[in-house]
Amino acid sequence: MNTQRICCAGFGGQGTLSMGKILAYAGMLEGHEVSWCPSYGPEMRGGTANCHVIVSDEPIGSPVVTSDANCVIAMNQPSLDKFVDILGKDGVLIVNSDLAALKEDKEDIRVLNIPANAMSTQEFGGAKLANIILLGAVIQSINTVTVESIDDAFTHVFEGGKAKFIPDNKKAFKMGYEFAQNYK
Amino acid sequence: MNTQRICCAGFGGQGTLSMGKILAYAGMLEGHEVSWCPSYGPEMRGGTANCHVIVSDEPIGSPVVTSDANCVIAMNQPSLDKFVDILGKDGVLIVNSDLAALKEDKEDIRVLNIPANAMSTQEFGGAKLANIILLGAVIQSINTVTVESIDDAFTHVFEGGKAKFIPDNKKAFKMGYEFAQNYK
Amino acid sequence: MAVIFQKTKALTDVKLHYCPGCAHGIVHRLVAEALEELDEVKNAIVAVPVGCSVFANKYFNFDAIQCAHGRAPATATGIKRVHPDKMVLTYQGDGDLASIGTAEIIHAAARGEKITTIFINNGIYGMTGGQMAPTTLPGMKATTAKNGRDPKINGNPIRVCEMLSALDGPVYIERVSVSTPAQVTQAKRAIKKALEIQRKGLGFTFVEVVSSCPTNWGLTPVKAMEFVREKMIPYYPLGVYKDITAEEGK
Amino acid sequence: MAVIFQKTKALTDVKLHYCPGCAHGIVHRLVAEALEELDEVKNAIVAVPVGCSVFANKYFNFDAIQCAHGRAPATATGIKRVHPDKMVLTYQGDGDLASIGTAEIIHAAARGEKITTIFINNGIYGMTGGQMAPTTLPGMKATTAKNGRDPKINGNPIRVCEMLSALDGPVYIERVSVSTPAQVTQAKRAIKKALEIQRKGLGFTFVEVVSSCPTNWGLTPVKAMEFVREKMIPYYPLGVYKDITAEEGK
Amino acid sequence: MAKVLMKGNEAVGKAAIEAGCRFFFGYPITPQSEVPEYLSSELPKVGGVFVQAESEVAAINMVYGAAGAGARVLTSSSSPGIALKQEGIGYISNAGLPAVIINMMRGGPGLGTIQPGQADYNMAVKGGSNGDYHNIVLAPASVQEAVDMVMEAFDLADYYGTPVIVLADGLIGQMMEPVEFNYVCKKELAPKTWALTGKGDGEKHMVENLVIEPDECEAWNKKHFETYAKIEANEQAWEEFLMDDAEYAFVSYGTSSRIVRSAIGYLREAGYKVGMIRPKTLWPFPTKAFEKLDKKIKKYMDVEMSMGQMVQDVAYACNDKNKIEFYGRTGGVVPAVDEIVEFGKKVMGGDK
Amino acid sequence: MAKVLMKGNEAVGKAAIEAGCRFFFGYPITPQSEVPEYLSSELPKVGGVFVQAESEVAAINMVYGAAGAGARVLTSSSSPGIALKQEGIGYISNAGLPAVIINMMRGGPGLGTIQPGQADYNMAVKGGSNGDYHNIVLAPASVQEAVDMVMEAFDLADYYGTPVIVLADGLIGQMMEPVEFNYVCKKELAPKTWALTGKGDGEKHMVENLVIEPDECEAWNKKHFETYAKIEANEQAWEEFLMDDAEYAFVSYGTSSRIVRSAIGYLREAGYKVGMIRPKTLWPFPTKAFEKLDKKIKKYMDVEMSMGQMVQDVAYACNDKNKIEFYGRTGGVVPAVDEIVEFGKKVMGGDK
Amino acid sequence: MAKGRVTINEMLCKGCELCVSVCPKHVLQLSTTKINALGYNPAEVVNDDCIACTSCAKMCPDCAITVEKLD
Amino acid sequence: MAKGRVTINEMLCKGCELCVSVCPKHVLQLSTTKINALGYNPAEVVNDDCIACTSCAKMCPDCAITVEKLD
Ligand SMILES: Cc1ncc(C[n+]2csc(CCOP(=O)(O)OP(=O)(O)O)c2C)c(N)n1
Ligand SMILES: Cc1ncc(C[n+]2csc(CCOP(=O)(O)OP(=O)(O)O)c2C)c(N)n1
Ligand code: SF4
Ligand code: SF4
Ligand code: SF4
Ligand code: SF4
Repeated sequence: MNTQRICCAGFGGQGTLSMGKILAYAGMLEGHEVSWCPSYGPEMRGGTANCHVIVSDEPIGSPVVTSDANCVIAMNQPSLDKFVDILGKDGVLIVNSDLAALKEDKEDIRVLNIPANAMSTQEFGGAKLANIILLGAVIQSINTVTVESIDDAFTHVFEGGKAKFIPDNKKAFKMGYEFAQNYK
Repeated sequence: MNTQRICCAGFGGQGTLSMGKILAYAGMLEGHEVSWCPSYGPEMRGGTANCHVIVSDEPIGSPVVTSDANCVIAMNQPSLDKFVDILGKDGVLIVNSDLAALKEDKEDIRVLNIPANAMSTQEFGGAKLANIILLGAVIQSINTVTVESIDDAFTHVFEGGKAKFIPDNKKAFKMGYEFAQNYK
Repeated sequence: MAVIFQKTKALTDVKLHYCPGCAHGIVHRLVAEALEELDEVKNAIVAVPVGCSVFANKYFNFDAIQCAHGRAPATATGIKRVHPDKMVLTYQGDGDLASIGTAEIIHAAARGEKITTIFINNGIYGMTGGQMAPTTLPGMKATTAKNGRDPKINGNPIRVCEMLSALDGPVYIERVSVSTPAQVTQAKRAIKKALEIQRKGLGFTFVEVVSSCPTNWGLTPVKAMEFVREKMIPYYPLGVYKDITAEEGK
Repeated sequence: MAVIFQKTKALTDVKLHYCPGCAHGIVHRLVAEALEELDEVKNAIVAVPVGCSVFANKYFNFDAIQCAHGRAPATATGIKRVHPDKMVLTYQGDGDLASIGTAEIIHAAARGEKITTIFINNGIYGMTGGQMAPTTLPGMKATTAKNGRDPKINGNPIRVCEMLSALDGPVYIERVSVSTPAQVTQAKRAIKKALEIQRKGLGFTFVEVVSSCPTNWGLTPVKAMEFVREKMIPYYPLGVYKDITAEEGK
Repeated sequence: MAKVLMKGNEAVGKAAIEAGCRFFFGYPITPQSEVPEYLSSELPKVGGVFVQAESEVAAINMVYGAAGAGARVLTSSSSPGIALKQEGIGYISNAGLPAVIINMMRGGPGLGTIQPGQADYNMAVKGGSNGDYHNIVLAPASVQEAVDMVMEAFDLADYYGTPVIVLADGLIGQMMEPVEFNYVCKKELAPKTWALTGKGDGEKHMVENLVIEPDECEAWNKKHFETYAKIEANEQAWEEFLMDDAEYAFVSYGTSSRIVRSAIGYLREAGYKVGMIRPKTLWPFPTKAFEKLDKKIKKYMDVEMSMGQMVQDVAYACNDKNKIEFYGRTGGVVPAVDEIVEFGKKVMGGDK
Repeated sequence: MAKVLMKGNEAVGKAAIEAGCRFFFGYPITPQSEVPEYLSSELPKVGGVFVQAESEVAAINMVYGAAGAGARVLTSSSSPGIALKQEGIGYISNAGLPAVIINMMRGGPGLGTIQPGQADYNMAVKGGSNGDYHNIVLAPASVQEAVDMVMEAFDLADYYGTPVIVLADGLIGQMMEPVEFNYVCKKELAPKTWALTGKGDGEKHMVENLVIEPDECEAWNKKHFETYAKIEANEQAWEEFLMDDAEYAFVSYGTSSRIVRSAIGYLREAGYKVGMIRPKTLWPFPTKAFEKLDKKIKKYMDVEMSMGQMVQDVAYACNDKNKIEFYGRTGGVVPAVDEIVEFGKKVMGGDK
Repeated sequence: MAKGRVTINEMLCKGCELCVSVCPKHVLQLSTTKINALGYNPAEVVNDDCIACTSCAKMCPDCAITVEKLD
Repeated sequence: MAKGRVTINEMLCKGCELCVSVCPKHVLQLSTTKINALGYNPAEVVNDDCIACTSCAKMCPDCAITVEKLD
């Protein structure tokens, strides 16, 4: 596997950080080197939140992705505007199309528009699993970790009392994965 | 004038610091370079007190006299023991012989034993001017400042309400000066 | 038709960065209004703390300095000594004032420094994410007291007005709250009175505002105000703790 | 024939460096005697301050640490947390405790730290040569208040027992003095009681000793003790300010 | 133990517990607040004690007490909080007590910003307190290394009787990486017979800080400097990255070294013979790494998240300031890989 | 004005008043307590204000306020007290405010001793606070120079908008020498339109310290570094003593330079071609003095009352650490002239 | 009883509901449809029973409310 | 009334006179002739009226006093 550089970005509360965390966890479970690097600010102020995940088979240099990203997940417009340019050649832009849209076409990248908020709301009665839906699309679109590893990651991240969240998460993940599979 | 290095030492309360201060003041009034450098400790604890005075016509290097002293005034035994060795060739040791005595003869130095405590007590009803008596002897014995400059210094140091102390100080000074003049 | 309530000019147009329903916004307004009504906006200098209100300097439409954490009373002292004729305030949170800044507030008070301190007691460290404050109530949860504050383990809360009242320097100490419109009115009255006393040069004045931090309390703003009324105020009783102008009146 | 008074073994043979008639010596002895009588010398660890008593570690015949100026309560907290079964004391002057160390004493008290603080209030900075302390009386001269402390200029003195009594953490607070043999007896009783409470693990205990500094007061030791009785004690009234053991008894 | 994915701040907390530390005294500050938060719940579980101190000043003086009492003790903070601890650090150093201090640096000076920085190098390495002293300063570049270094820090502190500073930054504190806890102490540690424990039936113990006689105070200082000389001889640590054939060397530590590592990847691809010396100990500074290379290296390219605080140490190590080119970002800015690549190319020119 | 014989501590107090300083905030500590004592009675006489702060921390934050309010303001302390002021110094530096800080150094570390020392060089010159910043550091070697430098310090502070540290020691504070007060400001000082004075009818004033956006924070830092570059270009100051024909040069500052001066007297008598470079500014360090000499000097003999804290700066200035020999006493010990003579002879050998 | 009018500056409103909770006449409610640029559902006026008591405005932390008295 | 004996350790005494000032029987006085190694005039016993009340010892800051009760 080549080094995979992924950036998840959105509003605070949209679950961008935990989406990245599951990905990183899955990478670790597969034995790769991983890093998960969040933005942080004066806490409790809302605003944007993003994290950078790197999965690699070599020791990871910069944990911050400022260029050559393989995948950017933009959960809202400001995030899309801010991060689209860090995509490298053949990078994949995954857009929560309910809240964002790429304004100008860009060469050399692939764009997946996914109405994740709507999909989540329809299926789960709220937008809270939009992040996992998008994660499904990520895993389908780039060469990082296997679906099984993500499943494993769920069981690690949702421990104890949180185990009850696993089925919905798996479902959301699958929705996203399949949406990407059938994309266009 | 050659550089004069003088060390005044005794118990706290014996007036060693002010003796040195008057000397330094006189030196300044004559236009020399002077420095006055006291020992200091955790305050208010009694113990020993000493100061180093340098009078020179060149900018003064070390204000601390650790060797080549021209004159050491020892107002008690511990001070004598501690400082006698810093005297240079032909240096003068001025001893408050009521409280100290040189135990072993030393070459190349001149010793003046002055019963300053007794002289002060006899004349002023207490030992408090022993320091000025010894200062008189210093001025007589080494080539630093003139008697007139010391008189001037008195008027500067004892300002305002303290002017009343001047006559006794002058008297004590003279006693010491004359004692040294007639020494041996 | 007359406008009977609108945003005071003593606040700038910069949007407040506080969380929805945070009482900081209310108190900012009251301080600003009080100064405006006293026509002292032009003479006011506020020392803002480190805490959620660290950017208060951007919101208050008068001179301001961002102080080191806890040291606003010292910094305000420096300012007041240089400009004894200006209105000098500190605006401080409970971590700032009652923890790291304990010595500074006590000594500014004891010196009788002619400044006014507005003390926002929200029982938590807001800015850094909900750690225990000296004023966190017993049983109240914090990120450094996850099972709720246990005085046996985490020590006892400090009642600042009561403590400062043991000193001779302060001339006016009142504890107010802003959990109801009536309390807001009383809070403003207290702040205004403190500033008037400062203007007269009588001494140190102190207004504690029992406040809320919905975010770190994990409550909606409305529930948070209920918590203020039901839990905070019983522990931190409102009222005047010291008032030499009243004593003089006697 | 029986020896009914002699130097306690809980003091070393090192000569005290204090000025003639300095009350530090008396209080040292009382602390040592109290520990000896409680058979706790072997378990005692004292945190000594920066101030004239900075060398108390040499005089006390038990474990000791020289603390940073004002921070003895924090350092003692560190020690007590490591050795909860030992007797941990701080011994502090008024500059140390009531000025630079204000935050540390208040928070150790509020935490209910199970230590005993002996607070020597001599109304002056002894070691550094007579500067004003937070407890310097109005009118009393100091090298930084040469015309005598004027509360308008130099701020108001702080009454520490009263201030600490506003907190929930302390379980025993008493102010004593050592200006007469009877007071000395009472002072020892208070110190012993504080230590006993600590041994029982009940909480923070505090004994203020209204004390003397003949040197920096410019008085003979005997006159200084008179000053303690005539000026200091009226301003700093002796007595028990807090005692939960008494309250429990009720 | 299997690897776990942990946030740096929590990982260093766990590392301390694994290293036998049972006492933490600290005060919240971004970006390290998860250290006290984590330890506030984890320490009690293992019989340890967490105290949220009233301030950083109180915290470091609690550390002084606990260290004097013979415990393994930790405090942690970030830049301005560490500035407040300086007096206390001096006391601990003077008393020759072991303690571990973590600084998750942010941009400065003053309140500065809360984003990652490396501008506390001077404060940590040169000494931000009064007097002659040194602290061992360890500079991790990953969460795993932070874990290992925290654990080692306790051993170094105990072995040499000196505070050890783990100098990381907000990025390392906030990021997650897989970690395992399997550091093993290689030093033989003497029992702490000097510790304040109550004298019991033995001699009393004293922790002193005022040495009023200058001669004695000097002797005390010199004793410490003998220890420092040993540390300088034995504890210099660094990583050499692609240095075998290197004609140019980056010098960088901690987070910035990770950016450099990525940049070197690109530069090597472009044919540049470039490597990196990455100091893992900042004090003692790994001069040995430079002595070894001596004339071989044409330029040292110092990259920091500061205005160049390490430059003098590099110059002293290679004894030629003209060999050093510096690139730095500060105020919370983490440099991008591209910038470093560009800087490298500019320095190395066509020189491949 | 006629010369007067004054204690250093009182003389610097008077110098501040002569320089127009009307505000002093400080806390007693030996060996500088005469500074606050003197100013407590003298400032009120000229309409000024003296406040004995509750601590050094409070004092420096009062200074921050008064400086922000546009006043000339002074604080003074000694080593451990200055360590406590580090956070505050960082704040003042960050805000770009003028202030003067006197450190009458004593031996360290920690509580140390109360006798004179020079071991706070790093804390003052390298920066004992967090972040990237510099303070101007002036090092007087006599009471007169202390007076002149304190007066100049206020001008430099106002001119560049930065704290200025006057780094003297207990000996200079405690000794008496004749002084006169006739320093004249050579700089044109802009009015402090930025100061907190109440906004009146104008724009409001702000003194800020938190710059949450890294880019802005970096820009803020870089602006300061532009100022620092100007200071480095314009303000390096040093004395050359018998350097014209010198083949060896002592490097020493402050009190230790006076011992060296005496020692040079003896060494010259003995035929050694030796002089001294005496830095008067420690930051900016007078590298120009060394650049000028370059190859001429066989050895630099660095003499300090520390374990060698200035050595790296000398090495950086002359760019050859092997040219430096160091002799130091510490912990409050003032070296004797004889020791320095002996050290000089050992270094210079028969090389006259 | 006085008659009044409340105006909400929707750009400033953070939807905290404090105004809603204190209005004695239930004049205000959070919008269930609108979302402002800050991402919040702003308060809106749902009836014209306002008595110009200014309670809502006193509680608003964001100075989003203007009250007029109609006379 | 009990009978007692006071002994002063002259090496420790700093001549502060506190003991003298509190003795109800005026047993103690500062020596007008002796000066000890510390430079002070130590206290000395001037009569044998001591009643073993230990007042002097309680006040002595330098632990210079031993009191015995004669029985
Ligand atoms: C010296 C220092 N220590 C710690 C911090 C981190 N810090 C920032 S705000 C804060 C506490 C804020 O709580 P509070 O004062 O209660 O105000 P609030 O945010 O609740 O309004 C802390 C600990 C800092 N900036 N500086
Ligand atoms: C940080 C610091 N500030 C100041 C000092 C200087 N200092 C030493 S003792 C002291 C005050 C002592 O007064 P107090 O606490 O009343 O004790 P006393 O000497 O009267 O017994 C001061 C200010 C210091 N050592 N460290
Ligand atoms: S964290 Fe709390 S105090 Fe801070 S802005 Fe939010 S609600 Fe207000
Ligand atoms: S200075 Fe005062 S407190 Fe200190 S030893 Fe002397 S009398 Fe006691
Ligand atoms: S109180 Fe203000 S911010 Fe809150 S909902 Fe009402 S108008 Fe909006
Ligand atoms: S009280 Fe003690 S020290 Fe004082 S005079 Fe009596 S015996 Fe001497």
